[in-house]
Amino acid sequence: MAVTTMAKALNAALRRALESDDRVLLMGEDIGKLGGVFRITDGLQKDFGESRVIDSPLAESGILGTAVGLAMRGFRPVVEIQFDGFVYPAFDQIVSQVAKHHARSSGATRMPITIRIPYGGGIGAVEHHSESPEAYFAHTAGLRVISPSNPFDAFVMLQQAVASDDPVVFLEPKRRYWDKGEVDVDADLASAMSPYRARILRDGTSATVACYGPMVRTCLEAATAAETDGVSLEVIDLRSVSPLDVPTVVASVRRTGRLVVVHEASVFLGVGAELAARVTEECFYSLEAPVLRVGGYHTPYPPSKLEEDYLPDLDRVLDAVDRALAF
Amino acid sequence: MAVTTMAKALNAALRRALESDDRVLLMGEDIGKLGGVFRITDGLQKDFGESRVIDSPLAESGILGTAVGLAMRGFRPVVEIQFDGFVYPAFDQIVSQVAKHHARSSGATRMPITIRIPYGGGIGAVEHHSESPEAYFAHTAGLRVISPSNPFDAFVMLQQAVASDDPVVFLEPKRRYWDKGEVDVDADLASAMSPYRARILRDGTSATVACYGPMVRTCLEAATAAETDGVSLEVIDLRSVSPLDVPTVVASVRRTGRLVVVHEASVFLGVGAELAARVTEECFYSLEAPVLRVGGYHTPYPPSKLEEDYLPDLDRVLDAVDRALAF
Amino acid sequence: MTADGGPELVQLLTPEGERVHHPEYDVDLTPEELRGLYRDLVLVRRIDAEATALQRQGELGLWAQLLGQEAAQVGSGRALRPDDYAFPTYREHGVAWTRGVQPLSLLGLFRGVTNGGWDPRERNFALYTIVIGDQCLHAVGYAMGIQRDGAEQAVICYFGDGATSQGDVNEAFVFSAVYNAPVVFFCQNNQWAISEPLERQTRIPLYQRAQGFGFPGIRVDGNDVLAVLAVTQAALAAAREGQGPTLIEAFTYRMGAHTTSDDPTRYRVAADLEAWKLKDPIERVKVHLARTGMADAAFFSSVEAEAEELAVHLRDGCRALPEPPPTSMFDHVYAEPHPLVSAERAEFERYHAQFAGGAS
Amino acid sequence: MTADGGPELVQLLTPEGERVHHPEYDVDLTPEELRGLYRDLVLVRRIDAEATALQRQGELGLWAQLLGQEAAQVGSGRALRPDDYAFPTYREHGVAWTRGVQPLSLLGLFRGVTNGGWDPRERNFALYTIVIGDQCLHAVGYAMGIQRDGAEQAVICYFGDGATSQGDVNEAFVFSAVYNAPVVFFCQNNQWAISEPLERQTRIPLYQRAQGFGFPGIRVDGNDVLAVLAVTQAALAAAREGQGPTLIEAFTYRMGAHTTSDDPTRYRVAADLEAWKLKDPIERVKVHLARTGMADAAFFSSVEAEAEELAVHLRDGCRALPEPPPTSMFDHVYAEPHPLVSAERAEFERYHAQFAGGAS
Ligand SMILES: Cc1ncc(C[n+]2csc(CCOP(=O)(O)OP(=O)(O)O)c2C)c(N)n1
Ligand SMILES: Cc1ncc(C[n+]2csc(CCOP(=O)(O)OP(=O)(O)O)c2C)c(N)n1
Ligand SMILES: [Mg+2]
Ligand SMILES: [Mg+2]
Repeated sequence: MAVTTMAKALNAALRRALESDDRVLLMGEDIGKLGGVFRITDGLQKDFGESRVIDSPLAESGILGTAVGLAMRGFRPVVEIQFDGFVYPAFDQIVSQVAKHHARSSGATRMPITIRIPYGGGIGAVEHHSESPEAYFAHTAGLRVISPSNPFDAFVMLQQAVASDDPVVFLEPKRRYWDKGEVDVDADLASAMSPYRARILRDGTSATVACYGPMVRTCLEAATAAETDGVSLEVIDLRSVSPLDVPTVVASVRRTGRLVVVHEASVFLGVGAELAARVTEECFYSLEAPVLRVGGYHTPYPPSKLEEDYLPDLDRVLDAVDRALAF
Repeated sequence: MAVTTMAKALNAALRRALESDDRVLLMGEDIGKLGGVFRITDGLQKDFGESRVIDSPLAESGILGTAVGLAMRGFRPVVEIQFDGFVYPAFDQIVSQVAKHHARSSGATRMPITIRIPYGGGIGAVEHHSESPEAYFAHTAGLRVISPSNPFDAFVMLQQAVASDDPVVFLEPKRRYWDKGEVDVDADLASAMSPYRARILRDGTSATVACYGPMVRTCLEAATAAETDGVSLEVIDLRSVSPLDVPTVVASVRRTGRLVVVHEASVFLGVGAELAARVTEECFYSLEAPVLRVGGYHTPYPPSKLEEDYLPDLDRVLDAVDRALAF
Repeated sequence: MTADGGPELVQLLTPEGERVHHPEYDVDLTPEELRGLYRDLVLVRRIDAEATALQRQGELGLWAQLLGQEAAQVGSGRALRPDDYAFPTYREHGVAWTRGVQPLSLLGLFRGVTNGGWDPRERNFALYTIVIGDQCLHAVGYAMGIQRDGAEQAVICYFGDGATSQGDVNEAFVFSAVYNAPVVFFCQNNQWAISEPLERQTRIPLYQRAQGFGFPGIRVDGNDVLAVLAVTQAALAAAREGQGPTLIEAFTYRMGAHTTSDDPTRYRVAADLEAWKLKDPIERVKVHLARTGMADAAFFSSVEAEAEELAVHLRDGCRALPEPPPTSMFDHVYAEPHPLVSAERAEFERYHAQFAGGAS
Repeated sequence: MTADGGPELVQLLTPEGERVHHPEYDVDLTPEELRGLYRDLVLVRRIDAEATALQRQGELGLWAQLLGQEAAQVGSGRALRPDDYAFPTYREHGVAWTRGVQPLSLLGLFRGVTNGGWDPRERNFALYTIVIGDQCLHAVGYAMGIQRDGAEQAVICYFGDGATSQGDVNEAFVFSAVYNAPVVFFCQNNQWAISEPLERQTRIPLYQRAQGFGFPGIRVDGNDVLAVLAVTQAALAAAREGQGPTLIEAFTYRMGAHTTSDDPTRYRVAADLEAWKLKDPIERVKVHLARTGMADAAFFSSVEAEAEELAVHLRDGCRALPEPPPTSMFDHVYAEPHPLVSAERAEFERYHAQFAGGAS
């Protein structure tokens, strides 16, 4: 067990993946000598060579499209998209090829591609560097979409993504890259919890708060604050947005009677909509309030001086909890 | 008033748009001499010339990207994407440019671009020709997304889309192209109903069924069938999926107590999720059953021999209604 | 642009069946090999004709005809070694034939019983790709994999004249050039992208596109099976030897409609078709074989008979193609278990169990 | 690839400040005009330096430096007529200067008070585009609009060496060639795309890309303001006259970091920078002006003084840039009323009204 940052945990996970399977390849812009703009691939090209840690031309569709071909050849490409807002040029390859190849070939062609995307806001960046595109991918059959909230999960879940025979969109909450936590770098992958299962991080009785990625810390802080007001929040880290671990949330809501879903992405057709619809269907008689959602607005991500106004924070989470309790 | 097909009504609408504003341009693949693969632009190049009805190179990003430039020059481009599954190469231009230019320029640059997309299944086509991508666009702030269900709406709403100063994704239910209906080709646009308002097509008391585009006819047929069983369905044609006319649905659900949402797109994070979440929030005490959703499965669109099993039909709508009533 | 392909066109067999020489490219085939190519061309045309007929009879929802492009496909396909890998569009029925893919399995996609139809690994022949240009990047990625495996193999990637406008195709050019990947880009310039003539995609000959990316481009008479074979063999050999990508533009003509859904009379003149009929890819081989005595009437009729047999096989086989069970749509969405798909499948089964007989 | 740009490089002023001649390109400038260019170069460099300093002081979140690319930007920007239209990336502060865009308004984006910063219509200067390559298609679309208006105007589109790999940039080449659109593609090849050297994007000189699409490409010494001016003027004139697109590759060097967030010591050697310092775009003009007597010490110090003033203006102005009210994020999402945005704005206001003082 060592205390380390999420960034370092991700680096260690990639190193382990490269070591343990020589069909694993890394590809992306600036991931070689530079180690990526966030240094997640720091040192890997030096140790594994240019043929396994590949600086690609500046073309995202090219990255994903060649990854498909590499996968057909039996490789396991792990690609880095430099920032969330730059994944869209690759959208066609992701939606029409990466996601559908396996089904199209009746299982003959696997697409064990991991698409790493630093996502979300809160780092004071310029436009296109703070987006949360998860709903686009979660709506797409054939993809899996997961996001760690802490260094330990980052370490384990990234390796699980690389080991998966399905394509996984791996969303890295960039503003949590420098958060520290305990990581057991010798952790045995085989006995690790499935990345598609949600984890209850804090038990509570007044209401359930479901979140993922960057919002987990925010929600845990909200729960701590709520406690002083005598409100007991159960906080669930969804970890996976596709598939969604609905049973874990449903079981919690059956106990608490209330659910608030929190994410940075726009509320409108965000992951919270799906969770709200499903939980309501399954907990119709246990819900004491409608599922409330806290998230981004139906606006482009604003200039960074306004991002604090845009992003859900502790107070907005508590405001929603209050509204749920007031029902 | 004349009885005509939706295809012909759309053609007439484009003709009117080209006639009434010389800044209106049409661009797309095969829209010239061929008149488009569905003949929606039939005869328009002949009458308005190659400079206003433009056969483009085979590149969707190119079509949308040049449309942005044309809009900046003061034109009103109406672009055709040949089939739903071919819009993804243009996704970056749509999401990062078309949708955001107006906000980025603080209102200086308008993007009066209409993106026509024949969408949905039911015509026995090969892969990529039967998809329902509306959720991707509806989740994207800055875009409007509408879909007519009948020739009259097609005629009016397409003109409204072209006249709008916002970018409009105009989804044409291709399997209804040959459906006939009354169209008043002299209809006055100014007095027409807003395209962003839903329309109650049939009053009912047992439950509300909300749908749009190709599913409207299916739901109307379901309502007729239900009647014989003494079930009275209120059928709402949403017409717009972004914005969603929530008030009209809420008012209806307050009367009926039940809501079933129907669309062809995958249920998971489909438009129905958003409508379910919102309606539940606003009608928490009037709902007698959770909002139920009928839609596509979380699978790629299947080969055409299976599309009848994939697509919601009258029976699946009634099954959901039954389940809602049984709650 | 030159309607006849211009002086840069590599040709080894004229439309009149005359064997000509080219300073750079040649093939040296035995009579048996030549007869084999003829047989390929005839059988491939017959597959195409039969599938077109099956569509007219309602047995297929659609068919993308290759009529006129037989030589481009057979010539390039026969240039491949078994361990090379081919990435087709939706029209490469002739290439499929040369790879040994069962003709019947090509029909599944068009009949609507599958989105695929064969196992790409069996014959190193990828599934048809419908989104224009997407497969070009897959081809380059596969070629990058070959490099990493240190294998002496090459990849061939098919696409049309229209496809050259797509960003992905040009990105494929960039990646292949930068990595010097062993890939041959084989563009069948059949002069049309549905209703759009070549001028809507380019103002110079397409083979010259390669120059802009720093690798060789060459224009070959796409109706000349020998020239296509020679040029493709050379490009594949160069790729295998580490000389990187080549773009081949096979100058040909789509003699039929874009697909059975298309009506070319709306946008092109009959005279063009007539002119191209004189350059028919099969006729010239037949004349050459006959004139040189390499084949006799018995041979030609044996090929005809074989074609007839193949047609019957397709006709019968098409109707007998098994319909997939409805639940198969849930089968391969993911390689690993997925709760949502499982739940939806269960719900699907519950729903259908209500009806007499139910769905499987 | 030739590190010095090779023999094809158009140059009119050597790094030593010597005026040389070129068979095809020339400019004939008055001393005043030459001094004007010098002034532009110095002021632009100063804007850049000041903005970099402001970033270090925490006043800007980020800055994309142009150090070393002043001549490429000033030369091409000054070639434009007021009614021509320019599409920049995020680094064209020098072009912005030549268009008359207020330098202060360039800072807003980097300070995080806006995603734009100016009204593109006022100076025919589009907003900065951050997604690599997207603006190239906008430029072509705008040029198609000029054609339809029958106007005698041209468009210039800026992008980097890295951008040439993007599908959109290549699609822009296709569209402009096919429609013969009046657009000049101006590629500043500063040798780097963040940490990736030119070799990751191409194996031949970039100006040759144009050949593959059928329009002229030319490589100019991007550190030579005169050559850039001459070459760009010619290309713009050709565009206005209906001769269609040209690709200009301005061969230059990014002397600073990619942005203030970048650390180039991780990926490039100091020696390169030293070599390029000898080719500084400003120094050669200064030497030329001094040597020919076109400018004296008083002139040079007046420009310095002006630069100093501009720096103060930027410094003060930056800190005074108004912060947008929080509700402004709802303002221009749509041009027409939108119920969801209105409801969210109302909810936002309700929420903030709870707190003392509230948000506006
Ligand atoms: C991305 C995309 N856009 C549009 C289409 C519709 N479409 C199918 S074939 C075709 C024309 C292709 O022309 P070309 O590349 O010349 O190939 P050909 O059909 O002539 O063999 C078009 C536009 C598509 N399949 N994919
Ligand atoms: C589509 C996209 N991918 C990635 C990035 C991140 N990024 C910003 S600048 C840059 C390098 C650009 O290099 P080049 O085109 O040479 O321009 P330069 O910065 O050198 O002026 C990258 C990769 C981006 N902005 N857009
Ligand atoms: Mg073609
Ligand atoms: Mg650069």
